[in-house]
Amino acid sequence: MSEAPKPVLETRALRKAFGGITATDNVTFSLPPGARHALIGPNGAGKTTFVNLLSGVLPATSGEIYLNGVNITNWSVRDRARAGLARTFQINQLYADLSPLETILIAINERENAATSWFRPLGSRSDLVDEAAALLVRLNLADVMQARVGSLAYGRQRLLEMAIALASKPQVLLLDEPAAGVPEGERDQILDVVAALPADVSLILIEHDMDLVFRFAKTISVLVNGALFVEGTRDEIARDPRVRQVYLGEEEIAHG
Amino acid sequence: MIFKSILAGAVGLAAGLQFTAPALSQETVKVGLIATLTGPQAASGRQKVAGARLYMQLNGNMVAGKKIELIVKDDTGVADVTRRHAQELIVNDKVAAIAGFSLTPLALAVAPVITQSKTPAIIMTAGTSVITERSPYFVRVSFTLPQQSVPIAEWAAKNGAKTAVSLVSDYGPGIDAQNAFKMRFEEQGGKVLEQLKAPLANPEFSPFLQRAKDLKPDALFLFVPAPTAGALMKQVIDRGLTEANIKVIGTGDITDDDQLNGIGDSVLGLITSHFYSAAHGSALNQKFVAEFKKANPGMRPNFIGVGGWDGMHAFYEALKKTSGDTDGTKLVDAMKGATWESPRGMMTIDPETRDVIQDVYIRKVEKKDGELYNIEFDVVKQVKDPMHK
Amino acid sequence: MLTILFDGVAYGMLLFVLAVGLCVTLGLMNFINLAHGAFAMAGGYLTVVMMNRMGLSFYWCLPAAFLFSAVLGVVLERALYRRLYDKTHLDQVLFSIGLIFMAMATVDYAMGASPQIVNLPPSLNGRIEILGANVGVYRLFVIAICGLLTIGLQFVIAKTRFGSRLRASVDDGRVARGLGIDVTGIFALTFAVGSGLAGLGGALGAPILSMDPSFPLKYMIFFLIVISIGGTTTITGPFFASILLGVADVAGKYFVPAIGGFIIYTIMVAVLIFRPQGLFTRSAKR
Amino acid sequence: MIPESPNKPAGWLLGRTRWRWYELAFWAAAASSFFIFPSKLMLISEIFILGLLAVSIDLTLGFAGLVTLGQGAFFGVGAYAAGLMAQYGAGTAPFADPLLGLLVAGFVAGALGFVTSFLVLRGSDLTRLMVTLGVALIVEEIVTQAKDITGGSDGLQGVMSSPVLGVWSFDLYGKTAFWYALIVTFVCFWFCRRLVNSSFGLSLLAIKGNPLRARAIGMPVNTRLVAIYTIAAAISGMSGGLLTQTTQFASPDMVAFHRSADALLILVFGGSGFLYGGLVGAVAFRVMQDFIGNITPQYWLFWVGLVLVLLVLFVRGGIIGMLIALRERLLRKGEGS
Repeated sequence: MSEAPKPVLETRALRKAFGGITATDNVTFSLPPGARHALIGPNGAGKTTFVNLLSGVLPATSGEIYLNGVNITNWSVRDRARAGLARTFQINQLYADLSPLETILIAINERENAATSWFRPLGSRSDLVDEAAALLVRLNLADVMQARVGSLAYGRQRLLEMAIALASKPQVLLLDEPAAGVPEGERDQILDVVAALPADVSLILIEHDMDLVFRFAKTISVLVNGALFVEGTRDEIARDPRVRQVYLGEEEIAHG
Repeated sequence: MIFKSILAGAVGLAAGLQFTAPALSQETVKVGLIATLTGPQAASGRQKVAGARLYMQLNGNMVAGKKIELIVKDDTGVADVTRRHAQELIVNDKVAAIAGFSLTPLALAVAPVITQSKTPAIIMTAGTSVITERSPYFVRVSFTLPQQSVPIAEWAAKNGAKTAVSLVSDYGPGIDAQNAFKMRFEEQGGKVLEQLKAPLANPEFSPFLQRAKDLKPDALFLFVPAPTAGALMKQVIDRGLTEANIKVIGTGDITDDDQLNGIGDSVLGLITSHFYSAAHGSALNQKFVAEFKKANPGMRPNFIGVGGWDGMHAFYEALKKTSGDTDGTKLVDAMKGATWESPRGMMTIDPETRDVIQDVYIRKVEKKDGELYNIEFDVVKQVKDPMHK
Repeated sequence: MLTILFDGVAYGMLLFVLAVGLCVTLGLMNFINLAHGAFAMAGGYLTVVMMNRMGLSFYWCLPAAFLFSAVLGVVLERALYRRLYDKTHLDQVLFSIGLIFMAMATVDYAMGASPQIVNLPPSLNGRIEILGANVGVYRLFVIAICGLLTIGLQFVIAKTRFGSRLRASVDDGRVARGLGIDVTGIFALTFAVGSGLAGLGGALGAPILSMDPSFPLKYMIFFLIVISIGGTTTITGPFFASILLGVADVAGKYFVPAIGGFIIYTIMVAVLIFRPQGLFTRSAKR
Repeated sequence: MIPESPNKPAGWLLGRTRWRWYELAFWAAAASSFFIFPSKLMLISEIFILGLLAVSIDLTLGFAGLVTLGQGAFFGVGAYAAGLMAQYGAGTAPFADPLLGLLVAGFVAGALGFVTSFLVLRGSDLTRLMVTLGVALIVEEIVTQAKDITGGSDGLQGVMSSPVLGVWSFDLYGKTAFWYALIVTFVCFWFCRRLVNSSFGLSLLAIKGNPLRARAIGMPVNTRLVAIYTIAAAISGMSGGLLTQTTQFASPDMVAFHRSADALLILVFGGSGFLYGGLVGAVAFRVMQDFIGNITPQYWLFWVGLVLVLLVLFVRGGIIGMLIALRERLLRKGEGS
């Protein structure tokens, strides 16, 4: 995949150390436009740290990050988000006291620079509200649009978490374990949403759930101990004996 | 739900108001006493209320056929509360006069109200000269700082002090005292080396005292509001200023009668000038002190207590003179020029300035009957405030 | 000059004893107890009562003040404070302001609003010459007591088993719990000792500072400054912060009396701007 | 509160910002207190002013989640700004105009708020509390020290504003003061209400709820906080200006710690995050003060302290929170039966 022209997102020798522990170790990685890429690895492999580095939640110790060829290593979370890099969180970061509609509006308002409007009441820009509502309909959240987020079932909160990221119309979307903790019955909804994401959005999926990974990803990277262990297409990774050993094997044991 | 809260609020407001709702009676003349009963100045408020109540207790509450009613309000030492109480007392309770005011800013805050409503305001404590100039309805029965400071400046100069340093609390009365002291001391040929000002809410005087000590003056002049005086005097002693041959003098505020015993024997011999001492020898004062102690166990009357007493006296006499007419202007006119014997000695309300003219005593702290007292040994008769033109 | 330095150190030491309990408990439970000054006031007023009403010696008052405030502290901690550990900082602030108000009114009711003055035994009065500086005996006594306490505290924290558990708990309460350390128990004990120290500080300060009901509010600001400059992870931080504050306050008022009152606040805000985690935290954290 | 047709989400959102009958009733009650309690006009004006100060704190605390212990600094700066305008402009018509004075008070306080807002962006709740407190203390020191301008500890005396709009002069009974304070408070409140009901207000809630998420959405969190802190400071300054103009003086205790503390208590008492909490709290607080103060003027602090302690221990969301909880319980009971 390194031969793909003009990657949207790129890292060069990215490193993050917490005291003596290296959580991300010299990761050089690139993501082509429209990618469906999965990042897998055993527990503690540094997947979430990597996402936090990409999204700017954590500052890198060394190395660089490029978005569309622009060095964004020292950009704030906010600037990266505005440049088209959106993410979801492994643990829901939602507003329990607001409704899904308002939650989505917050994101749309930011995107459209409508959030500084302080005089007109919320809802007076019906185009934005309609867009928010449409997005919620698309994600099967229409019926709870006006409910309290805190009262939603967990699976639906995960959907909302994704909806927020989508509302900013990102170029690159980092999905941090979208299905984590979702009960079996609600899982399909999430998979459907992931599968139906617009083709021009480049995706990085971090996931434990191998069903989801293999159903959705075209390319896969395996992180072990913070370093890039192996990269390849879905089939290559599935066949790779080393991966089976360090990762899938462990999974089987865990599942077995 | 907000409606409910409004209802609750309105009901509550009504409930709260019942307590202060005006109960008008033609036979009653009301006097509003605004004192500071909570906060750091609370001690002064209690003296004042005790003095005023004692006067009413001993002199009855009927004057010129009217029943006098005293309404006490706590202003917590905050000026806008003082002003609101004054306004409410005048507008709602229809008081004939207001009285009290423990600090200068509190008195100044009511100036526009009393001028507008033509209500006499009797100052029982606050001591900045300028107050009585701010409204023609202010009458003062307490004292002014210059009035107290000038005699001690003279006394110090006469008794061999060539140089002096002054240390005061940094607010109106303190600055007044400091300037009056400097003026008179330098008129008498002395030199004030430095005028130090400590913040009003200041617990630590030691750096200021150390500076005063290092300047090696012959005398150190002190003024702080009464409740702070105890702490200051402790530190003066502790700093060894007397051993360094610096004569510590001040206005009577620093040897406040109420606190003197608490400060302890180390202040023995300290010389101050003031208009009132609980040890004043007159028969009236002995009766006043005895009754005051009886009515308020654990308290000894001080100059604030006597201010409360005289404030009521001024009002009683004025009401007698007007034969019960409570018109504010008439009352103030009746007070102008009034002369009477107070526990402090003879006093007069200056008809021009409405400020107090009284004897100022030079006193020394001595032990009498196991208690500390300011014993008067010299007097300057009938001192006018030197700052009024 | 030396006298000023000396006075500043004495004042700072006193502040340290008054505030150290607050610093440690704040670091330990992340609980803002603005009412800490009320414990100091309790100790101060106990001294007043014991000396002026019962005629007992000042030396007896010091341990009594410590015990009294410590017991008061532990009772309040068990009864009230522990309910607030999981509440927001704002709740804690409001709660402790409420306690301050109650303490102020109670003392006012019981003891009157006038400042209470304590007279020292003759052995502590007067002044002596040390190293060319003319110093008050009582201030020397304050420095000696506070110095001993500081060394004692440092020893307990650095060398004893309790100390190491305390340090672990302050460092990371969750991990400490995980290691089986009884953080709650440690906290109760620390709270008691901290309150007791405040009481002792109140007793020591009574002859200098004079006690009145507004004491907890008047000194709250000083405590906050000590914390914000000294940090809450060690006791050396608050110690140096207190000394700095005492010396800066005294020297400032001595040399530039006109603006003396500003200095400490300015230091506090400057420190919070440039070192929001406190001036001495990093150096103290090794 | 009544959900409208769910397929019209914009209408639903708009509907929630509409004035409710109980809001109108609240303001009608406020206005009618003029006739119900004609003897308490000054006290009621003071309640409006205090309430407005508490509302301004609600903007930062209740909506943006910034704790502050130093709003008194802005209140006091506004008070002095208005006072100085009136005092130095006395006689020269435009400067002593109360409305101009109020605008200047708001502007000056807002400017101070803007400058100091950068201090509260960093750090934890604890450092914020201390920085805001520190700023207030410094302002208080400056006010006491700058005697030539502020009158020092004695304050500014005899601040006489011109008649409002050249027509209504401030009278002894406080009638003009009442209407003036009520109308200014209402206008400021209306402004705040629009503010919190706008997209901007929603973004503040997003920051309060979860700053990390807000940043990840692409929100300039710090800019928003600076903006709201500045606006709140300006409104505090206007409430301070109101107090100076209606009481005709300014004194250092308008900057003092107890102002900030009182205002914060009032807000928490009333319930923060509802905008009405500050106003309801101010009413309740003053009524309580009056009530207890009449029974025991010396020791009312004790009862205030006790109420605070109980409030923190047992009640969430202050008076308004309590009423909402009560309403929900009643509704649930209604459904159950």
